[in-house]
Amino acid sequence: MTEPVLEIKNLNVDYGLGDQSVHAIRDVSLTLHRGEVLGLAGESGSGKSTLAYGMTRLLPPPGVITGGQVIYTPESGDPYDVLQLTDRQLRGFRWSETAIVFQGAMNSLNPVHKISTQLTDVLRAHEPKMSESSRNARAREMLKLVGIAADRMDAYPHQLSGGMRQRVMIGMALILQPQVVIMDEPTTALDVVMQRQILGQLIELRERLGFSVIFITHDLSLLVEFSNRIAIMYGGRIVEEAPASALYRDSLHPYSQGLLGSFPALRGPRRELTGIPGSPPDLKGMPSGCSFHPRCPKAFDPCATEIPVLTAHGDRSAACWLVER
Amino acid sequence: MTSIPDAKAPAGEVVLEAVGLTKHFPVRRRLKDVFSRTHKAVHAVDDVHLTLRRGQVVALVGESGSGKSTVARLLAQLYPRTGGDIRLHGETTKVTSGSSFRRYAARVQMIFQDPFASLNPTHTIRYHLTRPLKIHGTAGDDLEKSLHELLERVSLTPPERYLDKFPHELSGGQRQRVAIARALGARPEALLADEPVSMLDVSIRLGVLNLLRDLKERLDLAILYITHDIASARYFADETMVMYAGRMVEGGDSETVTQAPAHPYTQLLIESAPDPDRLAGAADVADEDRGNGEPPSLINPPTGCRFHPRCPKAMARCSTDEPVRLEIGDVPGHWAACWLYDKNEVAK
Amino acid sequence: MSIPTSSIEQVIPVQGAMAQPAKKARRNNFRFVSNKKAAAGLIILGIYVLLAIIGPWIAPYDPGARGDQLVAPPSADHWMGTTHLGQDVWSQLLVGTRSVMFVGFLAGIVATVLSVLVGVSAGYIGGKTDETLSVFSNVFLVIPALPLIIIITSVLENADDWLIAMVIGLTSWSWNARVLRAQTLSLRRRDFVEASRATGEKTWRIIGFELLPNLTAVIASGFVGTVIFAVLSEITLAFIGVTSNTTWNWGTILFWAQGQQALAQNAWWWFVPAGLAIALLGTALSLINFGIDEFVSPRLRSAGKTKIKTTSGRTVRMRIGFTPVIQKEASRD
Amino acid sequence: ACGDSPNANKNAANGAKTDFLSIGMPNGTVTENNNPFVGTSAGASLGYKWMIYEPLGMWNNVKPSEPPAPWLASKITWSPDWKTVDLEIRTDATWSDGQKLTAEDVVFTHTMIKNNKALNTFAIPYDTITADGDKVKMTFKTSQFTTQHKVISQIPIVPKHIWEKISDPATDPIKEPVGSGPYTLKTFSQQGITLSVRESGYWQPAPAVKELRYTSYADNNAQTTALATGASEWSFVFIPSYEQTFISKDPANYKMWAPGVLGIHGLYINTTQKPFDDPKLRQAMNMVVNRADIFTQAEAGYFHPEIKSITGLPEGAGDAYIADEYKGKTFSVDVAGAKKLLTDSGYTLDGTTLKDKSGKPVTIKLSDPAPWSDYQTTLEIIKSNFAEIGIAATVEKPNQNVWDQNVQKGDFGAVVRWTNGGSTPFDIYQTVMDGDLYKPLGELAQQGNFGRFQSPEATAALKAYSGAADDAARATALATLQKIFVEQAPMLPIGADNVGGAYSTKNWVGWPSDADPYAPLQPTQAGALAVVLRLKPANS
Amino acid sequence: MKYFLQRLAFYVFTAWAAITLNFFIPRMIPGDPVQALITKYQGQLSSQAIESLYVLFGIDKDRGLWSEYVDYWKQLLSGDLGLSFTFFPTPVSEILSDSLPWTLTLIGVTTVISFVLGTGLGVLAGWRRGSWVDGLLPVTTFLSSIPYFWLGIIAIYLLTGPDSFFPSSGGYDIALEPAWDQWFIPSAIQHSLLPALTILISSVSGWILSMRNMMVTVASEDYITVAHAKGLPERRVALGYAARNALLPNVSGFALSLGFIVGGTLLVEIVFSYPGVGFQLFQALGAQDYPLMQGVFLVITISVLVANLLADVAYLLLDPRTRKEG
Ligand SMILES: Nc1ncnc2c1ncn2[C@@H]1O[C@H](COP(=O)(O)OP(=O)(O)OP(=O)(O)O)[C@@H](O)[C@H]1O
Ligand SMILES: Nc1ncnc2c1ncn2[C@@H]1O[C@H](COP(=O)(O)OP(=O)(O)OP(=O)(O)O)[C@@H](O)[C@H]1O
Ligand SMILES: [Mg+2]
Ligand SMILES: [Mg+2]
Repeated sequence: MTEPVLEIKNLNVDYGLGDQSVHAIRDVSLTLHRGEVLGLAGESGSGKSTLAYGMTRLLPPPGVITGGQVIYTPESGDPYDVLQLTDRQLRGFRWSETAIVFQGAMNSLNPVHKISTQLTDVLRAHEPKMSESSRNARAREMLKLVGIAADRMDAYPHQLSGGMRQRVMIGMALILQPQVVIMDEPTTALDVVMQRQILGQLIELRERLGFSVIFITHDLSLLVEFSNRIAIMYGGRIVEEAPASALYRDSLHPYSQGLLGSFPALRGPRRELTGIPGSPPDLKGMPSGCSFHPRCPKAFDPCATEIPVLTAHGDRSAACWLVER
Repeated sequence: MTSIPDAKAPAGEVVLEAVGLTKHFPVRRRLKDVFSRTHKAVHAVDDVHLTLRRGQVVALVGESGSGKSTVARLLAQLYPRTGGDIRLHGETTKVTSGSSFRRYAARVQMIFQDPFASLNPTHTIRYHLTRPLKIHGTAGDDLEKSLHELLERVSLTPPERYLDKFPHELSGGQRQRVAIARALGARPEALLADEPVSMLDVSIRLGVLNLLRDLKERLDLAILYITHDIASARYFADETMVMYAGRMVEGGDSETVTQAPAHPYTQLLIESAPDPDRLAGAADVADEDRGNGEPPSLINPPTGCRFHPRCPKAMARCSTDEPVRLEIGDVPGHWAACWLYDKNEVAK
Repeated sequence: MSIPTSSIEQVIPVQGAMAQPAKKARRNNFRFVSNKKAAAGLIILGIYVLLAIIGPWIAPYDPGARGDQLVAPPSADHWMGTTHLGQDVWSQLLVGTRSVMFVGFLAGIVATVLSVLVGVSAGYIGGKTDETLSVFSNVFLVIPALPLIIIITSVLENADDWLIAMVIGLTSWSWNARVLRAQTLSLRRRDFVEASRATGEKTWRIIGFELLPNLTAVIASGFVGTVIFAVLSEITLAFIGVTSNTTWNWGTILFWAQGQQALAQNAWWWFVPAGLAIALLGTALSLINFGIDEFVSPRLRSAGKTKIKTTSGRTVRMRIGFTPVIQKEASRD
Repeated sequence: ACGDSPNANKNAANGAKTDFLSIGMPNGTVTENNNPFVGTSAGASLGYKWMIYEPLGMWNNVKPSEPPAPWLASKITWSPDWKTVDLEIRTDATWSDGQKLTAEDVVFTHTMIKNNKALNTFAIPYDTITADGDKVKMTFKTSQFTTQHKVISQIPIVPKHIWEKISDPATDPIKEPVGSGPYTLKTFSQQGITLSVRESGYWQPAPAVKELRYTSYADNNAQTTALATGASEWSFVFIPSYEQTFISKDPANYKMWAPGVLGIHGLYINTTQKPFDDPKLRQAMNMVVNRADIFTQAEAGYFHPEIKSITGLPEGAGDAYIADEYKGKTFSVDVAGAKKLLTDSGYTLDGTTLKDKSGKPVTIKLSDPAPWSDYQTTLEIIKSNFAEIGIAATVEKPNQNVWDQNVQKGDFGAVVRWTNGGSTPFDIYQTVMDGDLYKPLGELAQQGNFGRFQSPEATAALKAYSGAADDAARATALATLQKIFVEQAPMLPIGADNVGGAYSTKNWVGWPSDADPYAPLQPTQAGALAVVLRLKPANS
Repeated sequence: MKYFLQRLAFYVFTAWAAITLNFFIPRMIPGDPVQALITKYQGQLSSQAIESLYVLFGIDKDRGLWSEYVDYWKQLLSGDLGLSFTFFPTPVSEILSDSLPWTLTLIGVTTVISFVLGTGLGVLAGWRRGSWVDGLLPVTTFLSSIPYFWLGIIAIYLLTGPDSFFPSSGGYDIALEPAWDQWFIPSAIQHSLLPALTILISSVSGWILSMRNMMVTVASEDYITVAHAKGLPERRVALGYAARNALLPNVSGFALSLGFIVGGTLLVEIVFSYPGVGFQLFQALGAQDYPLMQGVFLVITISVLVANLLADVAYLLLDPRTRKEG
C-alpha cells in the first residue's frame, strides 16, 4: 500500500452544543492512501457527508468539530493537522490540496455567474500571479478534460444539462491538481447512463493525474465496482473497512452484509434479497452498545451493552463482537 | 415484418389498458409565436400501449424525463389525454371530474414517488386514511374498523400507534406505507406506483417493495411499477416495459428484458448499471462515442427512432422511419421497437 | 407610514424554503409562541386588544370634555397632560385605541379574505383565471396605495371607521394575493394535492382542507402586515385631516396636537404618546411577523443561534465555511 | 444667479445696515403668476401685487368708516346717490417702464373689468367710464355706498399700453409686471419672490426698505417657526399660544397686532329645523356661548377678536355703526337667564336635557371641516356651552367639499362660518339675513343666508341701507337690521375677522398699532403698501 | 426579451388602468372648485367673486362622460394636463415640472441610499450573524414602525431652530433662486438632509431585514459551501456569491415597495413643506383642485411604473436565468 495522504484520527462531530446536541460522527479514524479510491457507504443519516465536510471544516452551523485530527501529508513537505490551520492557511489549503464535488451540481454552481468566472475564480484566489489569459486557457483546458466544448465557457449553469454541470464541477475540482478529491454522492441525481460516463471519466483522470478520491454514496454496488477500499458507516461510526473485492465477497459486519443483500442484482442468478429489518437509528437516542444491535439478526450478549471497537484483521477491519470472537 | 399490437396475453384478467396513449403538453406561447400557426408541444408520451392484469406487476423503466410519470397520471386520469384510449375492463373511459371521476378513482389508484411530499403535513394519518374511505363509501361504525384493517394490511401495527400521528413523525418507509394504505382505502383494482421507493433508503426499500408484492398476491391487484432502477424491475415485476423519450422501446417478461435486452437503449441501460463483479479500475469506458448522449428534446423530438442520435447501431432508416413493435424470437411476448429486428434487416 | 417590512420577507418562503417547514409545521406549533419575538409581540398586541375593549370604560375622563387646565403637563390628575381645551390626553389615547384596532383588524380581515380568494384561486385554478387575476392584482400592487386611499377617502361623504377600514382593505390586498398565489402554485405541484385529487376529493375541499392549512403561516403574516399598513394609513388620514370621523383615534390626537403646534408650545405630552403608541403597536406586529417568518423558514430560526457555549464555558461563534473546532481535554471514546 | 452670494446681506442683523424685509405667508407653494386680477396668482395670494400696482385710493380697513385716502386719484368725489364718482388722476405717477400714468390707464383698467366677467370679481355694476384730461368719471347702475371701497381701493390700475396687447387678461400670468408702485419684481421662484425698490420715478418718496422678500411657507407651522426664528419679519398667520410660540422668543421685538374689521365669524343656525326656528331658543343659545373662552382657547387670544357688542359688530371697526339702542350692550354668559327665557317660552329642562314644546329633547349637530382647527375648537366649546342649558350637541367633521355642499344646501344643524366683509356692516348682515339670497332647502345658496333666515323686514332694511340717499335713512335701516339680528339671533356672532399681523421690530419700525392704526397690518391687503412706505430702519 | 416585452405590456395596461381610474376619481367628488376656493379664503375672498370665478375657470358641467373621457385622453396624449384651479391659470404640467424634480431627487436619492445602505447592512447582518449589526435590528424595527410624519415632526422639533444647521422646511434657502450654482446646490442638499434622514431611518430597516433573511437563506445553499471549499477570499464569497444571489428577490421587492415608499414620502413632504409632488397633492386635495390632483396622481403612478420597469430591467440584468433565450 502507498503512503497515507490523509489520516483522520478520532474525529468527532456534534451538531449543536449542550443538551440539544447531536453526536453525528463518533471517533472516526480513517486513512486515505495516495492514489487510491476510498469508498464510503452507509444509509442516509449515517454521517457520510458530515465526515466529508467535517474533515475540511465546511460543516454548516450548528456543526462543531469536537475532537480529533485530520493529518494531511502534502506531496512534498511535512504532514500537518488540517484542523489546526488558521483561517488563512485553511483557505490556501482548500481546493489546492483537497477539492470537493458535491451531490447536486445545480446547487453547487452559482446560478448568477458564468462557469468561466467560477472556474477562474479559484485560480484568481490561489494563483494570483497568473495572467488573465492563462487563467482562461487553464479553465478551457479543464473543460476539455471533462469533455465539454470550450465554447460553453460563457454559459450560465442553467444553460447546461445536469450531466454537464456535474462535469463542470469535476473539472473545477481538478483545476488546481489537488491531492485529494472528495466526492459526496456526485451522481445520485443522474441517470445510470450518465453516472457511468462520469465515473468512468473520473477514474480515467485519476489514473492520469494521480490524485486520491474519497467517494461517498449509498449505492454499495457502485462502490464495489469503482473503489479500491470501502468503509461502511453506521450511526456515525465506521463499522467495517476493507478492500472492495474482499468486502463484496465476504463482509464481516452484519450491517455490511445487510446492505449488500438489499441490492437486487441485474446480472447473474437471482439472489435472495434479505434487506435489513427495522429503520435507521435516531442519533438523539442511540441504542446502547453496538448501535446496530436492534436491527442485527446476529446480535448476542455483548452487543447491547458494549461498544465494539474497530479492530484490524489483516488488511481489513471491523467493529463487531462477532468478529472479535 | 411482423408487428404485434399487444403482447400475447398471459394468465390474468385485463384490468386497465392503454391503447396508443398520447400526451402533448402545450408549450406556453410566446409573443413572437402569436403570428405563427404552429402550436409547439412537449411530446411527453406518444403512442403508448400498456396492459395491466389482475395479480401482475408491470414495470415501466426509463431515464428521467422519459414520460413515465405522465403515463401514470394519464392512467389515473389526472391529466386529460391528447390521444389514444384508456380502457377499464375493456371499456373506454374518459373522466375529468365529478362522480364519474370518483367512480374511476375507486378502481384505479396512484401512489406517488415522494412519501414526504404526498402526505399533507397538516393532517394526521387518520385524516389521510379516512378520506378515501368516506369518499368511496365506507362510513359510520365501519370506519374505525376499516382504518385498522388498512393499517394492518400495510404492516403498520398496532394501528393505534400510528393513527393520530402526523406524517413528520413517521419514517420514510412508514410514510410510504401510509400512502399505500390510502390508495388501498378506495379498494382499487389497479395500483399505479410511480417510483414508490426511489426516495427511500436502501435498507427500507425492500420492505415496501415486498409489501407491494404481497398486496398483489393477496388482493389480486394489478400494479404498474414505475422505476428508473431496472434491477429492481427484474426482481419485482412480472413484465417490464422500457420507455425512451416518450415512447415504449421494449417490453416483455422481466427476466428476458433484463438478461437479454434487445433494444440498444435497453442494452445501454443495463450496461451502465453498476456491476460489483467488475473490478475496480477495470471499469473501462468502452463507448466514448456514446458518451455525450443527452436525452433528446421532446418539443422537437428526433424523427424516426427517437434513440437514433445516440444509438451505436443506428442505420439510415432509423432516422426516417418510426420503428414499430417487432417480436423478438427468443421468448413469447418479448418485443422491441427497433429496426434491427425487422426481418428484412436481419436477413441482410 | 412605512414599508411593511414583513411583506418584503414574504418573498422568501416562496423561494422554496417552504418545502421543509411544512414537514415540521405541527411539531412547532407551540414553538411559534415560544419564539421570544413572537411572544413579546403577542403580549404587547394582547394589551392593545385589551385596551381597545376596555379603554373607553377605564378612561378617567371623557376624551372630548373640556377641563380647566389648558395645555397642562402631565400631573396626578392628568397622567399625560391636557390639550388646549383641557382635554385629558391619556383618556383620548385610551379611547382612541379601539378605533385604531378596529380599523386595523377589519382592514386586515378584508384584505386577507380578498387576497386568499384572489391569490389561492389564481394559483390553484391557473390558466386564464390566473392570468386575469394576476394582472388585476399586479395593477393594484403597482398603483401607490396611500395616495389612492387619500384620494378615495376625500371623496367619501362621511367616512366612519367602517368605511375607512373597507377602503384600506380593498386597496391593500394585492401584495398578499401575490404571495399567496406563488405559494399556492408551489403547493399545487406538491404531490399531496395531486394525491388527494387522485383519491377523489372535490376541488373546494382540496383548496379548503389541503391547501389552506398549509398556507396559514403566510396568510397570518400577510394579515399582520396589512394590519400594520392599515393602522398607519388610518392614523395618517386622520392626521392630515382627510377623514372626517368623529371618533377618537391616535391620528386625531396628533391632528389636534399638530394643528395647535403642540411641539412649538413645548407640549410634548400631547404629541409624543400617540406616536409612541403607534410605534409600539407596529413593533409588536412586526415582531409577530418575525416570529412567523422564523417559524416558516427553519433556516432563519436556526439563524438565531450564532454563539454557543461549550461545557467549559468558552463561547464559540458559528461561521459558515469555517466550522469551529473544539478540542476536548480528554477525547471521548 | 451669479456674482455675489444672494446671502450676502443675510448677516445684516449683526449690526450692519439691513435693507430688506422678509414677508411670509402660509400659503403653500405658489406658481409664477403676477396677474393682479386673478385671486389665485402669487401676487394676490402673497399680496405683493399691491407693491407693484396701486389703487386709486387707499382705504384703511381698520377704520372702515373713513373714506379712502387719495392715492393714484388725488381727488375722489361721489355723487350723493353714490351712483357716480369723479376722479382726478395724479399726474406725477409713472409706470416702472418709464411711461406716464394717465387717466386713460384708469379708464382702460375699469373698462377691461367691466367687459370681462371673469375679471369682475366684485361684480361691480359699471355703467359708463369716461376720461376727460386728468379726470375720470364712472357711473354705476346701483348705489355704490356699500361697495365704494372696492371700486376705489381694491382695484389695481394697470398700464394700458401693456395690457391692451394681452389677449386674455384673465389668464395671462403677467410674468414681467409693470406697475406704478414703488417696487418691481426682481426674481421669482416657487418659494420666494423678491421685489426691489424702483430706482426712480415713484411719485412718493422712495421707501426705506430696498427689497421685499416674500416667502410662501408650506403651512401655519412653518410660518410660525419662521416668525419665531426671525426668518420672517411680517406675516398674517394663525399662531396657537402666540405669546409662547412667538412673542416669548424675542419679547422686545416680536409683536402682534390684530385689529378687527367689518366681517365676522359666527354660528349659523339652520332656522328651518325645528325647534331652531324659534327665535327664543336661538336667543337663549346666544346667551350661553362663552365668547371669551372661544377667544382665548380657540382663537389663541387674538385671531378672531372677540365680538362684544350684541349687534355682532366688532370692536373698533364696528363701533361707529352700533345703534344707540345697543350702545354698550355686550354679550355675557347668562345661563340662568337663558334657562328662564326657555322655560318662559314653553321649554322644559328635564334634568340635563332640554325638551321643546312638544316634549322632544333638543339636540343639534354642529359641523365644520376637520382641518379648521380653530373652528373645531370653537364647536367643542359651544357644545359644552349648550350642554349647560340642556341642549345635546354633537360635533361632526365632514370633509370640506361635503361641508360646503351641505351648508349651501341647508343640510346642517349649525356651522361656524364667516360672513363677507366690507366697509360697512352691510356685508355682515347681508350674508346672514338677506332674503334675496334665500334659496329653498336643497338648492345651493352660494352667496349667503345659509340658515334660510326669512325676514322680509330685514331684506327691506338691507335694500334701504344700500340704496339710501342719506345718512339718516341709513342709520334707521341699520338700526332695524341690528334689532332683528339681536332679537331673532339667526346667527350667533363669535369673532371678528382681523387684518392684523405678526411682525418684528428688530430691523424695521414704524408699524401700525392701536395707538396709530394708520393701515391694516396684513401683508395681502392693499394697505400693506401704506405700511411698507412708513417703515424705517430700527437702528437709525 | 420575451420577459421584457411581457412586462412592458403589463405596464402599459396598468398605466391605462391607472389613468382611467384617475379620470373617474374627481368626477365622484362632491362640490366644485370655485366654492372650494372661496372656502379656502374663509372670508378673505368675497362671495361676490363666485360668478366671475365660474367664468374664469370655464366650468361646464353638462357633458357626456364618454366624450369627456375621450377628450381627457386627447389632452393627455398631447401632454396637456389642464389648468390648475388653485394656481389658476397655471397649467398642471408646469406645476408638476416644478415640483417633480424635488420629489424625484429626494425620493430617488434616499430610496437608493436606503436600499444600498439597508442591503449592505443586511449583508453584514446575515453574513456575520451575532455582529453589531444584529443589535441594530430591534432598534430599526421600532424606528420603522413609527409613522414618517411623526418622526419628521419630532425631528423638526428636536433638530431645527434658529441656530441649527438643519432648516425646518422648504427645499432650499428662500433667499436663493433655483439654479445650478454654488449657493443653490449646497442649500438644496442642506434642506434635503432632514427629510432624507427621516425617510432613511424609517425605511432602512425593511431592507436590512429582508436582505439579512435572504442572506441567511442563501448562506446555506450548496454553492456557498462550494465557494468556501474553493478557498476563495471571504469577501468574494460574501459578496460575489452570497450577496449577489440574495439580492435578486430584494430587487423585485424593491420595485414593488416603491409604491409604499411614494406614499410615505408624500407625508415627509407635507411635514417638511418640501416643494415636491406629494405636497402638491396635499394642497390639491384641500382645494378641490382636481386637475392638479389628477396630474399628481398620474405622475406618481407613472413614476412608480417606470421605476418598476427599471427594477425589472435590473432584475433582468442581474439574473441570467431570466435572460434565457427568446
Ligand atoms: N444541521 C444539522 N443539525 C442537526 N443534525 C444534523 C444536521 N445536519 C445533519 N444532521 C444529522 O447528522 C447525521 C448525519 O448526517 P449526514 O448528512 O452526514 O448523513 P449522510 O450519511 O450524508 O446521509 P445522506 O445519505 O442522506 O446524505 C444525520 O442523522 C442528520 O440527522
Ligand atoms: N405539466 C407539464 N407541462 C409540460 N411538460 C410536462 C409536464 N409534466 C411533464 N412534462 C414533460 O414531460 C416529459 C415527461 O415527464 P415525466 O414526469 O413523465 O417523466 P418521468 O419519466 O416521470 O421522469 P422522472 O424519472 O424524472 O420522474 C418531461 O420532459 C417533462 O418536462
Ligand atoms: Mg449526505
Ligand atoms: Mg416521474
